[in-house]
Amino acid sequence: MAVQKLPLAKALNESLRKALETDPKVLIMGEDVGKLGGVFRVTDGLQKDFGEDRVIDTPLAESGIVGTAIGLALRGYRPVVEIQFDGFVFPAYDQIVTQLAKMHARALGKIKLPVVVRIPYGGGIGAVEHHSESPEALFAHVAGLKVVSPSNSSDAYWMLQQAIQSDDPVIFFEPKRRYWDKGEVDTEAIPGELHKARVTRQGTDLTLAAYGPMVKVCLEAAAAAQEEGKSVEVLDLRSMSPIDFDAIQTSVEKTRRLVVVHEAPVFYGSGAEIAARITERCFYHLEAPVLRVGGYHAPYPPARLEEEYLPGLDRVLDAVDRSLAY
Amino acid sequence: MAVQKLPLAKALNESLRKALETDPKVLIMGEDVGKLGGVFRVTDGLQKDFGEDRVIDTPLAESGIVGTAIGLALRGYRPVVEIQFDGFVFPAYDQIVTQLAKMHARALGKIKLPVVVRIPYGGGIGAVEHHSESPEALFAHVAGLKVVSPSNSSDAYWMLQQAIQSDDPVIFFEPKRRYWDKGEVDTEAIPGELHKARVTRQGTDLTLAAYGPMVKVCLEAAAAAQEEGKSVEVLDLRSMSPIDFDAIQTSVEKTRRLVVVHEAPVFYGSGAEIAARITERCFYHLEAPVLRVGGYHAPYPPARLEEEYLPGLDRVLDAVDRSLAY
Amino acid sequence: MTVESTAARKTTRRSSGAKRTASASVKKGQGAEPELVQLLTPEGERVQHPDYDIDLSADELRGLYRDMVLTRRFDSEATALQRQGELGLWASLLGQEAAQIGSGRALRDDDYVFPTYREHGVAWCRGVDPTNLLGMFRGVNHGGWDPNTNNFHLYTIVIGSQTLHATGYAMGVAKDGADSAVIAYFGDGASSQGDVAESFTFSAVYNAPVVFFCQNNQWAISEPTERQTRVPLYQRAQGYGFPGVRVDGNDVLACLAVTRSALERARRGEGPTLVEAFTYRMGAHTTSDDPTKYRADEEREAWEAKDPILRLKAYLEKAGHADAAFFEELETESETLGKRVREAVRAMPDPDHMAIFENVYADGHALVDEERAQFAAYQASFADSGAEEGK
Amino acid sequence: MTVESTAARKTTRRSSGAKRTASASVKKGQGAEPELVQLLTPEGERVQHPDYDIDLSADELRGLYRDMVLTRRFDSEATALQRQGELGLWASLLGQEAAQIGSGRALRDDDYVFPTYREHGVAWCRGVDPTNLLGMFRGVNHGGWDPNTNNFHLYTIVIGSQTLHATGYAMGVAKDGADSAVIAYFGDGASSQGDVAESFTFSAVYNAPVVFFCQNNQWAISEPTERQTRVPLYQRAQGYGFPGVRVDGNDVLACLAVTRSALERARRGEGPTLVEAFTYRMGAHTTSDDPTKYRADEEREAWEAKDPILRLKAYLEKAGHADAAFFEELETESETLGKRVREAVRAMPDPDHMAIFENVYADGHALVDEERAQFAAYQASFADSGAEEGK
Ligand SMILES: Cc1ncc(C[n+]2csc(CCOP(=O)(O)OP(=O)(O)O)c2C)c(N)n1
Ligand SMILES: Cc1ncc(C[n+]2csc(CCOP(=O)(O)OP(=O)(O)O)c2C)c(N)n1
Ligand SMILES: [Mg+2]
Ligand SMILES: [Mg+2]
Repeated sequence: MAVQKLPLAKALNESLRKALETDPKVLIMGEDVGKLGGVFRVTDGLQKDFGEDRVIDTPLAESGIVGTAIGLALRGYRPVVEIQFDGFVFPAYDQIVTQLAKMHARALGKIKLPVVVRIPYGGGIGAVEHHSESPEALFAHVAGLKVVSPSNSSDAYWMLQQAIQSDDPVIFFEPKRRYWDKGEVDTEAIPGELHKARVTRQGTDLTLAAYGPMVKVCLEAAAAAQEEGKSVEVLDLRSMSPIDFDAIQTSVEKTRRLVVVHEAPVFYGSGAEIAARITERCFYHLEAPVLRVGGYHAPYPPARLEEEYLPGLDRVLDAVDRSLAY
Repeated sequence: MAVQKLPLAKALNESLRKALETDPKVLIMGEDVGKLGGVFRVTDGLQKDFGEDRVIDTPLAESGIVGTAIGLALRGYRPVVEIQFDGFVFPAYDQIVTQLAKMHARALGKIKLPVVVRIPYGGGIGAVEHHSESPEALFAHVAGLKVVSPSNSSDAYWMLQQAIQSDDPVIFFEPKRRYWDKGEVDTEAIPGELHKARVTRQGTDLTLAAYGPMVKVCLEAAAAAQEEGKSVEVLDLRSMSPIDFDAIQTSVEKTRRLVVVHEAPVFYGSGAEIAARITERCFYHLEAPVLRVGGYHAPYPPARLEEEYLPGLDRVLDAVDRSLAY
Repeated sequence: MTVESTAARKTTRRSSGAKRTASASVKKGQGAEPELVQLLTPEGERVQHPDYDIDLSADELRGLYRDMVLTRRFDSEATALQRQGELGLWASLLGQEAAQIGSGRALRDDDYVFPTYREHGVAWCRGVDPTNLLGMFRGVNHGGWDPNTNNFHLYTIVIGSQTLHATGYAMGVAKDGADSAVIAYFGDGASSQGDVAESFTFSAVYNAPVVFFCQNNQWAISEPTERQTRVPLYQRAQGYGFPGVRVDGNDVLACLAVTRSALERARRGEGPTLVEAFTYRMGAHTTSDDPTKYRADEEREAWEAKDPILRLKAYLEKAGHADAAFFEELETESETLGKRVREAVRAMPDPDHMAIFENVYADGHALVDEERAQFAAYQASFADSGAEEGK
Repeated sequence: MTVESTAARKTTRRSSGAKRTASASVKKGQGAEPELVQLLTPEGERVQHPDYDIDLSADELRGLYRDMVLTRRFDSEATALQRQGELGLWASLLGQEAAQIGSGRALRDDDYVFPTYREHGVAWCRGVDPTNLLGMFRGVNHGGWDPNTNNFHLYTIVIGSQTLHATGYAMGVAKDGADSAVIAYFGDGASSQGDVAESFTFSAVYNAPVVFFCQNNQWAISEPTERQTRVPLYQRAQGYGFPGVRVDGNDVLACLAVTRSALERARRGEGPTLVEAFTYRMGAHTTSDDPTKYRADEEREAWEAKDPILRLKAYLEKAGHADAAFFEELETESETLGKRVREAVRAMPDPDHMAIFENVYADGHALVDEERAQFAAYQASFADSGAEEGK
């Protein structure tokens, strides 16, 4: 059956399975991705079906995981690497930034690095330190990387397919607190382009732009605003590098107001880039400054404080109100 | 003599000497900082005068350098760590982001991490790959770190003193292509606050905000603009985290136009944060969108292309003109 | 069957992944594996070792036993509290009591400990209030104790990082001319991290007074030690120029003797030592983990026969070092501890919301001040307007 | 005096930094250092080694000599070109010709090489046009050759990174069921990087067909090898479960024999080997460096007596494997090479400005497209307006 209702994590699992079936060069690598199927079960059953040669439990060393994935890519493989949690990508940061991102350019295009780095990210699951972070800006700033994040099961399935097919390194951020949310996946649909945003809800008074876990919050905020008679458009950006500025511009030229929402700290976050560029593009259209709702300039707090730290419905609505008050 | 004319690198050297003299807990650590005095001679002569116990040549391992510096700080030392070039800080990125930045908060304030990480950064010296980058945004986004950069000899001397005295970890970016530029240093002056910006040139028509190596370019641009009758104010931001938004706001409320200049890529760079926040603060004052001049979204190019990649006088003036045309 | 031969079998059984046949090409002669240091057999027989011995009074032996029992009691209470929803997560040390108590009791007060997230037994030896360990697992903080009160650093979650902190701290000890030592705990999985290798390099080059204590509990979540190394881990040290020793990690006496010797070596200025405590993670990796997905029950059962607590108990009884009254009293003490911990956890308040903005910096930061003020105003707006319903 | 004993003396002389006295506490017996593998003495005497031998024709021997001479000639030309301002920087291999040619000539065409930034001699063996190596040092590119043409990867500047790429590549070779091998070059300084340790772990665990070839030229810029390790580097391998061997890095025959043997081991599916080529950096670290700041002239002079080229020349002459005509012809060939390189470099065009935006991505990126267009328009504005004067 082509259309199934799947939790987001299962959609990713199906997508990986499809990739392993379709292309013998695709490999899955990471800590505990084998028998255990990953701590979130995203790779569940894959080692059993495709063997230890293709679904590879690695030593506990993230730099080694990404570094050897680069070598495998040079040999013609297409490794899909799993980083267990957002906060554990940093030991691999050097390999990602100085090697993975730059090798294609260094070789004047003569080699390609089709490596996908999957990172479950974001908070809201009551976890301990380093398990709830949103470091996407630290990758999007780096040329040579593409950075994306699906918000729902269908995108999870298709965007991962597209990331694996891409000849560029893709940092694939998975909204871990949405892993269990179910959504329809049509495995025979024709997916949208990987780096294009999508209008998820139409509106005329204000645009909310978000990606990954915050899209759901924005949709809820838009519904709540509707009840107060405010028509809010919701854009699912899907890609943080490149950013689909054209889509945001189109929306803002209509609504004249923009609020960007992400879990990552606001300071130097993706909202800054969007605010700066959209203000430049839409200077005469904007009725209010672009507002940003996101994390504070503080380490991700202990679980009992995360509700206050994370942008939730109220904070988004507060920003909507502030924007509309201009 | 209290006032001396010193090249910026020598001012740093004098500052380190002063710190070693004043506080027996201050240590210098890094690759080649001992006999060689560092590849830029910033630590020249210090090992000879203070011994191998205080000026420490380390193994070639940046994570080890920062990681052991953290341990030394826990033991009561104040390590000043040298990273040889901007592009080589990434092996230490995990220790900086997950440990150095967060340990004070993790310990609910019970321990302090007075570690300074000195990084010569930026281009313009005709170097090979990884020797010309400007990664400041990748640190400024991270709570727990302070990020600063001097633009001249006096600030080099004083800001380094202040960074070493700070009980917080400070990432100290040194504008390597200005190492040889001479400037007056008054070692008995009362320095300004570490994280406050400074108006380096007064003007009324437009504000240029920059830091580190780009301040000089902005001053030249302001002088050139003056000849065309445009009065440009130049702000030396000095600190990228925190950013002195009050100072920028004050200037922009006067000039109503802002151009931010940095070598780092524009995309997700510090200019984005400044543009976003200043637009919010000065929405009704700005006559033009905040414009940004910086590096492109591409790996730092080979030396023979760096002139085109780096923001120079012409590109800054072009942005000034574009802003004034609004 | 000795612990050693089990391991050897296991290596053969599990090794896979490489397409080509791996011949036994590592020259075994060069660094022939010395025996596992053991002073107490799984049956509780006291045996001698030429390099390591220890002479403990009955009092001291009972003390070690008490430490292990109370640690295990605390640990099982924490597991229960997690199931009851009082903790978000728990990382049990079940099975590793001997490694932790043995090494922990080898320390002097002025020594400094850098733990992973599982050293509850070492924390106990250092005098850290067990309740304090639970804060981070409950989600009220990221580490609730002052590391300098008991010379016990905060738990570190990023695998391997703390070995470098320990090395740097030890470099500082040497600079101070003190004769304290430092101990860094890490796991078999952690041995693969570059940071751990760098800590070996730095400590060797600077001759730092640090003991690297690796609890090889044979699993890194779902991965057996063969995914990290193809030779015993203690051998790693030699290539960095310092000694490595493998000790029976379920033998508290051997762990105490070997760690003490390594610490003394550090104090004498002879530099680092790697101790590999060969033990077993009897429970799940954490309460989030399901080991049935990846390991056979028989393995665990085999290790139950080597239980560190039963082993010492057998010896205490055989040697007449403890009587029924001692065991009964300890039982009562255990229950009291369990109760105290349970009550303390339940009483543990949620942190104030404003804590988000506390201790981000020691010297302050303008943006944090600004965000704190905005947050306070925003919170106040709910109080004012009764907007709570909108939530 | 053997190379070995010089090193031992040097360690004693230089070791310092730790306040406490470091006693010779590493058990020497355990992993007693085997002899340095040598097949040709510094005086050019051919000696035998029980584990490694090699039988080369006069032709082959002359070939190795020619490789070393031409490599050195190219290298000195590059140094000269840097002085003349044609290159921004040069990293000379002076003194390391035997290590590079010996190991380079041990390779098969289908083997794959991961160099540092100094493997000009290996590049020569692979057939990479020397001129191509100069592009990055001139600043016209970051690596001017197609790695797959000669199975010679680009130079890597971030120390140690390439050892992981080599390991991954070798894992891929094994997956393909091919019997090629991979060689990863790195320096004594690099041995301290976590990435190198991780490459040892991964290659051992996956039994990857890779040879780690460490040129211990005794310096990492200004730091002597004692800042990286307190025991010989080849010993590091053992703790990861694979063999390490130290070879006289100024003896091209020994380097060839030892590397060939390690590569064959890899091909047979027996996994990684670490080769430490004990050699010497006779020149500065790079043309930016000033070694007089940190090392004594005498050290260099002592090593000149062990020059790899003179050594083979002495043997060729003594054994009658080469006559005056050969040496003369080679002289001419050297000059021709020098001239060709000089001319090629001078003719090397600056890249087009638009190259900044090329190859950032393989599949394109909207922002790059936008910036490229803006840049082009901006450049065009100067052409139009004659604003060049403003520069
Ligand atoms: C850098 C990093 N990567 C991954 C993890 C996730 N993780 C937590 S514990 C663990 C396994 C650790 O195994 P080991 O070192 O043997 O210690 P043990 O849990 O067995 O005590 C992993 C992979 C982490 N905490 N840090
Ligand atoms: C990660 C990193 N840190 C620092 C440097 C700067 N650096 C370039 S070469 C070098 C020394 C390398 O020594 P070694 O590995 O012995 O190689 P050699 O230069 O002697 O061939 C250093 C520190 C670098 N390139 N990369
Ligand atoms: Mg373990
Ligand atoms: Mg070297």
